[in-house]
Amino acid sequence: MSEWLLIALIAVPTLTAVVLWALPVVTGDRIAALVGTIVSGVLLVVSFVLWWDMRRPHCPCTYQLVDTYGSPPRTVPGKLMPDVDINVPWIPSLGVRFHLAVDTISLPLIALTALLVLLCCVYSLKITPRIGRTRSLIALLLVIETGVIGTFAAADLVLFFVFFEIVLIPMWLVIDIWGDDHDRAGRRRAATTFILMTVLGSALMLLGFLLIHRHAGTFDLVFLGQHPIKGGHGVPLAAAILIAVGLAVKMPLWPLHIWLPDAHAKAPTVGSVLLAGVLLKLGSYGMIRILLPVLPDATATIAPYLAGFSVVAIIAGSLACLAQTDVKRLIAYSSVGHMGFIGLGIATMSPEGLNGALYANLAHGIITGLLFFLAGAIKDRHDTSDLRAIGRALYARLPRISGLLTYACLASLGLPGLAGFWGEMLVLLGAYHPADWLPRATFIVLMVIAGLGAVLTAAYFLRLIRELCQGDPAENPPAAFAVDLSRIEFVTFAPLVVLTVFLGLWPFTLLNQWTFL
Amino acid sequence: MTLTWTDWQAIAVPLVLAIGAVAVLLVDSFWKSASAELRHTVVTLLTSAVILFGLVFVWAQRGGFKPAFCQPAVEGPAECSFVFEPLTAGLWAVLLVGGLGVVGLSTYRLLASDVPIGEYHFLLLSALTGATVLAGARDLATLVIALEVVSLPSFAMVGLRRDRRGSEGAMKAFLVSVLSTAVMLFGVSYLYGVTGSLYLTTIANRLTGLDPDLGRVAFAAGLFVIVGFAFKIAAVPFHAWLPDTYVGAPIEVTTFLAVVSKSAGVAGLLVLVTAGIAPDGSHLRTVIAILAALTMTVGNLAALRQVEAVRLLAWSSIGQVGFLLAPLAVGDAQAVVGYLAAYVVVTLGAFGAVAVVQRHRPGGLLTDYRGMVRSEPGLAAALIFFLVVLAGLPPGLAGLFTKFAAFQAVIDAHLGWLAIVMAINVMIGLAVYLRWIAELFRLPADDPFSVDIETPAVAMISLCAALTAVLSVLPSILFALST
Amino acid sequence: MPLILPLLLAVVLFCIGVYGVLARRNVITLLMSFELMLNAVNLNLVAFDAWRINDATGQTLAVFVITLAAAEIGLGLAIVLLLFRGHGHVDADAARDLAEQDELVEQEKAT
Amino acid sequence: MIATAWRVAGVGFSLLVVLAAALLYGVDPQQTMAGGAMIGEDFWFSYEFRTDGLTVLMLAIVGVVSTCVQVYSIGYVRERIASYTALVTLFTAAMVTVVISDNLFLLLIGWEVMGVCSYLLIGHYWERRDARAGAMKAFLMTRLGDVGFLFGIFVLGVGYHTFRISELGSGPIEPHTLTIGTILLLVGVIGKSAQVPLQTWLPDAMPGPSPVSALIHAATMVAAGVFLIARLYNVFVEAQTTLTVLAVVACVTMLFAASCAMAAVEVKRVLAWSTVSQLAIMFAGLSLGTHDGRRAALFQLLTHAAFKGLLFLCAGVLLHQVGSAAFVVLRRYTRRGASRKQLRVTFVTMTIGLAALAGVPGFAGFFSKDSVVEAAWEQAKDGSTVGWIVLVSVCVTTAMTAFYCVRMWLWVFFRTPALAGAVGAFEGDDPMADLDEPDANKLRDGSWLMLAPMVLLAIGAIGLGYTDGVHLNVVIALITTVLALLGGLAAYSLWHRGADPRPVVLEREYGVDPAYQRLFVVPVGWLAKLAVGNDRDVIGAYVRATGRAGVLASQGFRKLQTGNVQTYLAAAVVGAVALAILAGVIGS
Repeated sequence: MSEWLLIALIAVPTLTAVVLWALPVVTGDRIAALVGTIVSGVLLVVSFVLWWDMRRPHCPCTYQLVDTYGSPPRTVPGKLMPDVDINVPWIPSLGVRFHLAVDTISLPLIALTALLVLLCCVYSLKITPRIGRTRSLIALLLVIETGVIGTFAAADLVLFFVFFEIVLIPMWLVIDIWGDDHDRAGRRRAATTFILMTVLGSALMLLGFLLIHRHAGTFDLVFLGQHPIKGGHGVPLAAAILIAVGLAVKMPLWPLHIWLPDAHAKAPTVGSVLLAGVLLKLGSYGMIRILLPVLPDATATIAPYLAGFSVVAIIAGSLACLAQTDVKRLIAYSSVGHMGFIGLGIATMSPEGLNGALYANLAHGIITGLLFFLAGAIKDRHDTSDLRAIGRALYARLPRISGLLTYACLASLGLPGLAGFWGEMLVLLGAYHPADWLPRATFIVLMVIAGLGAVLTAAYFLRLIRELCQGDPAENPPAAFAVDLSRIEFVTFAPLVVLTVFLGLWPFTLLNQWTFL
Repeated sequence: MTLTWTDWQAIAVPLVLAIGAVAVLLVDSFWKSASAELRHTVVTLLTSAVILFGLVFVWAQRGGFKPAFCQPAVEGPAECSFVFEPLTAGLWAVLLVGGLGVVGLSTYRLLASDVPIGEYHFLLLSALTGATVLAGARDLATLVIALEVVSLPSFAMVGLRRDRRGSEGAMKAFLVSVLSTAVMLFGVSYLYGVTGSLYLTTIANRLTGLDPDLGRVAFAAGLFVIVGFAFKIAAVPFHAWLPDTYVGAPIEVTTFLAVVSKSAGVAGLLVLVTAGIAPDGSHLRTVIAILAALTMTVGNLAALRQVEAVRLLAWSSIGQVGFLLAPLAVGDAQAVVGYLAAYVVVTLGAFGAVAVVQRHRPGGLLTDYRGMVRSEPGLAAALIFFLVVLAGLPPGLAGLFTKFAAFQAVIDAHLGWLAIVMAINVMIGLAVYLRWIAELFRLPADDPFSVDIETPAVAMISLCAALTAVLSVLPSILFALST
Repeated sequence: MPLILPLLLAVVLFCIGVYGVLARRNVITLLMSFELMLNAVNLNLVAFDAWRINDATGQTLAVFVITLAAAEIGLGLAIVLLLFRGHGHVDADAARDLAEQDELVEQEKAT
Repeated sequence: MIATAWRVAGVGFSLLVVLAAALLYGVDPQQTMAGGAMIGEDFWFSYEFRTDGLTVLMLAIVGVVSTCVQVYSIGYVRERIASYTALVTLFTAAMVTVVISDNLFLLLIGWEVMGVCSYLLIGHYWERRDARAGAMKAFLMTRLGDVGFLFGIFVLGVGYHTFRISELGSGPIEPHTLTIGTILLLVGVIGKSAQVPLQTWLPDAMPGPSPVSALIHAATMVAAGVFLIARLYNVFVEAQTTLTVLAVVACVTMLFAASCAMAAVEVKRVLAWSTVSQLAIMFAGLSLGTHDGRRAALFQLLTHAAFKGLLFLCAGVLLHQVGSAAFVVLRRYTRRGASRKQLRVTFVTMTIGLAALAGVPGFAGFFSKDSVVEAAWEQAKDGSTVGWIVLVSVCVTTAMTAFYCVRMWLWVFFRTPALAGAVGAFEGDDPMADLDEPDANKLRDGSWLMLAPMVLLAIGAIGLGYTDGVHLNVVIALITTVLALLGGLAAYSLWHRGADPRPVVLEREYGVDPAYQRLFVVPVGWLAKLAVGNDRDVIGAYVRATGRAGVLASQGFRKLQTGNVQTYLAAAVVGAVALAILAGVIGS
């Protein structure tokens, strides 16, 4: 039963996309959006059913843990402990298997993906990019959903790679076709930079996978998790570096983040939401799922550098935000900072840091999704996302939207009581208390710098609120067409707002999923 | 004197192909009473039947081992000039599928483009004969002769339209090829001089025990032979003839060059490498690896700014050859054949689509494809699929996995630097195809391409697309070809 | 006769051939240069065959090469004829219709 | 409609807090918890709550002040009522969370939510530039402190293997871990309570609505710092170094803030600085490390809540009626005691508040301040340096406090005989002052909704002094009274002469703010430009250069494709030779 649900999660979106494309052009964009909404809604339900199923006591996680290790080491981070398991040979001569498995690390992310795609489809019911062609947009979103969910569910390195790559071309098309319609060359460049950098990264990652295969003779994540590759130098180190670089492009970590601001800024609203909310998570998820459990020793070797780059990302991203004049670019750069926190959490290799990274993953997906929705709403109303062109005093012109924007900004800067806090807090705690084999002094220094980065994060969000929401309404009279929060926007934003509060006030539901870390 | 023996089944396919070639020529020459259309149909059917026979034979005999023209050796096992073995079967399958595809492609444009039908099919079958012999050849003389049997008909085909562009293309291909033959033969002569034999196995055996001075000579000789093949498959820096010839030839012939001729060259080189001219650890493999790196980089880079569809495909095929050479450099026949198979199917499809467009838009510019997703969704979808496979990204899993196999071969052989170069080239290659795909998606188009596509073309392109889709879902077929 | 003399001669012949291919413009001359190169190969083969006395493999291949050369020249002359019909000359370096067309790039940039 | 609902909810919630405090009074301490997750093998996260005497005291303060503020706001706030009331309620709720939490992270949630509420409320008038800037500054500086606070939680939590407040302080811990942890917590406290060196945000937060200032200064935000140290007193007592640091910070702050208050020319700014100074007195009490010190500090917290809340509400009335709280404006209304007569209740309650602040005997502030001095004297008697420092500082501060209280009282409500109607001490800012006499008849005391809370708090400002039982040390009382008298007399004599000497250094508040601006804000701006430039001109340049190189290479290869077959052949021959040489090099 669960197996079929998992297969459905991956296959249904693409099949729906094919059906949508097969429909005649005259079918209408509304119907396409409706179909997308229904399908992704069903998928959301399915993912929750799977998740619910897993929380039952029959989960074999604990005994398996004790089984393989007499006395477990302090961390067995990210190791795949499959609950639902589909495992059939695919390309025997290359050692590739079609192996899907999910556990409590991947399922929340799958649910997040389904949620965000659902919201994007709902949003598209009423609000679509000016160029139209909504049918194809919805279809591409669904294909992206397949890729992302597949990546989260893959238990074979090659399968992971394949799903990882599936999202690229659809995303490229989304940016290239539906992107910023004032800047044709810019959106083309942004889309191409995005796809080329990611492809290069993933090709390098593939080299790392092949090195693992050469060393261990298998691509199977479950097996590799149980028999990690020892040794922190030589081939494992090379593999770890290659994989880390590949995933760091996706994540993105400084200095490989350069594609991100353009891609986010030029993408349409739904594209930005998915890009920031879901696609960036592929990188961090890969690190948790592959680097840590498969190459623990090699990861330990590179962890301080990973942490260092993450912290640079936090600081550089935040500083860059301070000087941005474009709302979407600013939010994009804020993602660099937040993903830096996640990278730092992973690099600590400690349960706290990993819990934090996982939590921050979800929180960032929700909050940044909301932020991009709001930025899109503002951009739609002003036909630009340039702060100077939009003007100030949005509190007076669009009180509800700007109020929500303030809320989302506060959530994003890690205000305790909202979702962003727990992840960052746990990451910093992890950095204070990293795994035993890591240089603690280094990590404490990094923790302090990251803490200052948190202040900078607050600074740029407050600056955004000050430059955009506040101000003298007399100097910025309301435009005639500016309608405050529409009903569809309310429906789309509400789940994210509610989840932000819920995750902020009650982190235990999620954290208890990851006690095995 | 020495005794030779032959398993005639081994050479059945080349023989039938040769007989078919003659038959086609005769039918076309002496059956003047029939209309051109009828003759075209008959000739096409005849050619297809011959090639299909070959395919059926390969299918029936896969996994068999049949030597031909063998003689007992002074030392070691018998020396054979020609062998049918799983590797041969795989290569033949690829070559014959390519040939069949070209025949199919020729059905819907040949008459209009002023190409003599009988000669065309005769030359095609002759070249296929040479190609199949090449894939089974196990001595240098057979190898050289077979290579010439592939090459010479190809040039004739390039010039078959007897126009200005065709003659220039033929001339360029011819001159380069002749030079390469001379260089290769020069190498062969030294290889013979050093080892005293033309049999690949014997040469391989004797090369191992050579004294260092002669070893250097043998190395230079091997280099010359490889350079000769490098001309044929247009590896950089021996590639410059290719774009000009591709553009100059009729598009069917271009397809033939890209599919059959190139595969034959790769097959020959593969035979050379795996049979022992360049054994594991030999510097000749390093040379091939360098060639691979150069070829893929230059090919992809040059394709980056092309504005004509055929020229872009020409340069990108150079890039693809670079990727083919990478597993070849480490002697991984399985990866090479798999890659070749996917490349052949997809190239056929891509050229098929281009042929449709070029028939109505002879300019052949990328801008002719603008907005095709709306005006010709089916054709556009197929073309995008082929291009994505060539780039090696999902949903083109056939391309992805063949590239993956190439990576795996290279990594397993500890050629890290080559793997990095390949990774970079995946990116450049993607950039190349994306430009084209972007044109297809670009809306609104002033004058979108929209025609009634001929039924044979639809059938042909759908077949290629379907085959590619199957290979994408079950890539293991690709890698089962040569085992 | 030591082996080195015919080998040297062959190398010289081959180099002359290469020079001819690179330096002469007339395609007919080019074909003749190729003949020189192939003959260098033949000389090599025969010399090596004489050096190794066991069988006649080299000579056999030499015969093949001669045949091959004939075939090539035949086809080559046909192509030269075609070239002449199309271009009105037989200069190898003057046939440049198929070079990269820069104006196309300009056109694309314009759109 | 929504606004009304929110108002009812707000007042109701505040009353609920008062009710809770009343119900909990005298009940035995209790603990409970909700939720929970184990992270790794070391840390248990959950929401733990506790109630004890301190909780009840704080709940009472918070409840009463917030009720007063909510009621007062009904009359005071006119626009954006819903968001305002909601935020004040949230603010109160956050403080309640801080007070009842038994878990450091839960406490941190309340702690930072207060920060963000104060940010939003200070920025309530977001049309005004100073409000925007002040709000941002308040949030950033407190957040900077909060990061330290978070790290302090880590250090202590990891040190004690628990994040539960009631379990902290039990169990072995290395002394330096304890010191580092408590000092980091202190950083958060300093930020929240606006002590030196993070003091500059509080005066700049004054553009916010006055009731909010009352709430922030009297019962919530800034008081949270004092509460926290009182709550973790058993931990802090173990760390002598931290207490010494706290003492130094407190003493420097009280003198610094009092001197700034002496030179401020705006009612709310004077009150803000006085808050900083009074908080420092509480910290000084806490830094003594004795039970008496803690008790004195909490006593001071209690009385301060009453009189400072009162004073801000009074200032609110002034602002409400006059439109400004600057001395120079208020002075225009002093002709024939207009402001005194028209704003009778305000005048009386404000006088009571100032008296309490200045430590006039009999008023609440007098008793609480004396208890701090007394506790310090107890320490100083035993030869404790900290005790002496605190003692002297508090005494000096007493005099300074009396000075600025009297100064403000006189300048705001009375016309100085020396300069009847002439250009006076504050008109340097405004040369047109006193030329146009404002119409003082329009002044009205606020509605009863505004006045009732003031009266209530005024009663508190008098009566709360006696709640602790009157146990006067006569000598100390005498000394502080004399000092206060001296300060007051000095202020009176200056006022009488119509002079208000304001040393430049004080008026500029020691130039701390511009210095911070130059030291931190400007460099961060540069760094931000650097980061953007780095992305654009370094990393981006590499990416662009890669693309450009690809295009150039492509064009180069196109150029090589001349169409001349002999070039191709030559290239091939050269290539073959190069390949042979390359292979030879690699081979050898």
